[in-house]
Amino acid sequence: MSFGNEESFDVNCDVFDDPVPIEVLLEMCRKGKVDIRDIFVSDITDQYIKYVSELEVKDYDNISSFILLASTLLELKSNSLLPKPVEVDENELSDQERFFLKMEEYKLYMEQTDKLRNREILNRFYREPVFAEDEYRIIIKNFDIDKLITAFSSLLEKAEFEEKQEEPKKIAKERFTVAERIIELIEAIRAFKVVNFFSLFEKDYTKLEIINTFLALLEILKQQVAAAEQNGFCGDITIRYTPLTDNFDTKAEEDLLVDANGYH
Amino acid sequence: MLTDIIEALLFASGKGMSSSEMYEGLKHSYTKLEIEKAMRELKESYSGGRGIILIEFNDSYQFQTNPDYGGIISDMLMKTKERELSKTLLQVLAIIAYKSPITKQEIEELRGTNSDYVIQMLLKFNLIEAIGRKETLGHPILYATSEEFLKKFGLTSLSELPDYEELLYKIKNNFDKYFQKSDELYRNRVIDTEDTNQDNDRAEAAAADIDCEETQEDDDMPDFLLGEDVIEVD
Amino acid sequence: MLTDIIEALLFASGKGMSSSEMYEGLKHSYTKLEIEKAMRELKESYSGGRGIILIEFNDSYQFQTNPDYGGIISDMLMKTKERELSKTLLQVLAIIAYKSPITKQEIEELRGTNSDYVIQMLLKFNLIEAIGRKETLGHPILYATSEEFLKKFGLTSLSELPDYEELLYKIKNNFDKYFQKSDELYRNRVIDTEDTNQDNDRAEAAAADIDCEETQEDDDMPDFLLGEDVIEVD
Repeated sequence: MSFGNEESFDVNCDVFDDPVPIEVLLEMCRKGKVDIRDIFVSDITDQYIKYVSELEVKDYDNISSFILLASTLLELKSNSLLPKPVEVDENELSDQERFFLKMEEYKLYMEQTDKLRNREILNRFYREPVFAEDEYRIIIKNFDIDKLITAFSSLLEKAEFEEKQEEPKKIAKERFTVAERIIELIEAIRAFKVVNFFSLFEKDYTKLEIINTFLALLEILKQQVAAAEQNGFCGDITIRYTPLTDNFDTKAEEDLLVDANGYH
Repeated sequence: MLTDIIEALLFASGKGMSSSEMYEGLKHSYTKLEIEKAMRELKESYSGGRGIILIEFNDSYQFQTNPDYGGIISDMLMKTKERELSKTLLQVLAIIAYKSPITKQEIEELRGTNSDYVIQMLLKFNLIEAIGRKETLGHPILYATSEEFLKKFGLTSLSELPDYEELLYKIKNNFDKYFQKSDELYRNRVIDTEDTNQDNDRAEAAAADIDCEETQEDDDMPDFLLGEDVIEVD
Repeated sequence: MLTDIIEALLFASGKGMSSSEMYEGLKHSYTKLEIEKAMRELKESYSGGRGIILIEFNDSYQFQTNPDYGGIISDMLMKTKERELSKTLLQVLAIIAYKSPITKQEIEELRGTNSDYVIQMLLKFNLIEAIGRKETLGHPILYATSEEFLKKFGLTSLSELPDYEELLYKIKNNFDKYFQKSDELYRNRVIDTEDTNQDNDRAEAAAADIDCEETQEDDDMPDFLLGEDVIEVD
């Protein structure tokens, strides 16, 4: 199930839910039935200054915004009492006009807020998408016949080389990487359902192979493809397939395809 | 049947699916007209008092539980019920909805107070998103409401907002005048979407950007807001 | 309506919900009988060819997409990643292209390593297919490249593969010596196509067969990792 939001709204937002200065001022106008444009011929400025002076100082930043508005109010009011300057640029709004416009605009948004509140839908539920974000299909592109031939030739050469070797030599190189081992192990576990750790080695095993196999086993356990239990101290480890949690496919595909990087 | 296929698709998708996405995937077998007809039929049948309803927003469709049963569902399936948005969040959301695209600084100028916290909360709730940067000094981030916003308020598009046309007219013809710095009207703004990473989690990217932006803007800010840190959300 | 409430609950729940859970949550308003009746009605209406179906298992109910539309759904909704064929896949593909029809065991002997996964991948990508069974002990599946392979590599037939004759000559001379166990030349093989199910999805059939085959071969193999010790191709 998914909530309407990834984040539920059950967060304490009220901490910062105190009204901002302009809201306090608009509320005073509403209560006093004073039109915004009549604000300076009313006692709203005095009311507001009284309000600010009695504010409990919780938060200096907040207080300073109240004080800023108070000083703006005082300045505009004192200007409005003075005779108006004769010359005002046609295109320039007066500070007072600018203030009124802003108040009127904010008032409008406050009204819309109430209308939005009526439309707010709580407790919507959606379904999780069937495909998770990390699931994907692999599309093979860039089919190149030359690469196919090169890959094949390298195999041929290797085979010819093998042919020339009179006696098979012991190959010191590790016979499989951890990544290959993971894929082999998964195949084995899927096929046999239960596999014993000791049975994963042939007679001529090397230390490195045990390490690689063990690392592969750890990765498989991490991927939850299988579960493992040890039969007593130093005993064999039984690896049991856990089909319900096995989601290795896409990752393994990726691993297998990643080795394309070394090939050009 | 096409309606069955679309029903299955919308159900599996979980997210909203636009009719153009639908068309793109089905065009080999069906015409646009057929798809549109099937959508209408489906919307018709998932409506009314049913438990599952098909909602439409921004020309996208999504299945949702009927809000009428929201209470009983959260009682049975959730630990908590969803609470209403706080007044402050709703207030700023209203400003963004009607004035978008809008920068944080413009919101702050209007509100007369620092709005980092509110914007972060709205981003976190997925109700707004960063849609680009304003082509002006400092390239501040422009915010707009998201699809989640439309869904939460049951709107098919922003134009369904209460008094939308009227308000837009007023904003353009009256209120934008006091904004000396707003060189262009909001709706006609040049938005530079290039360096906003649209693929990554927008909210996070934007939230991270807020920090950078703030550092840049510090010089222009009034003293009392200088060095203001982002408020911790607990 | 009770069916609407249950519809909403099952949709929101996502997972299965048992009728007793349902009863527990709704018992203040509805009787067990009413709930069971509503469940039956709901199950009835979500059945048949619809996109969403209501399945019942272990006395639990769950909505799920109709599997009939599984293909189109994953095509449209699952993200895709583009990849080039890896060296490993290319090599095995080349072996199959030049030496087909060929069994898994022969491929493994050539490569010196278990090739189940690679073959499954090539089947999955539709680049190879099972074309029959070899008339030999255990009747192992014979693989060959598919039409898709020719199309993807831009070939009209296998004989267009570069230096085909020359490569084939080399293969005969080198590999057949190397391949002591292979009793016949590849091109002259008798193919028994009878018991390969050509109608079903070949890839899946073959993939499933791999498992069976492995189990069959198990007796002959001292260890499931047999064939591991020849050479490493890299």
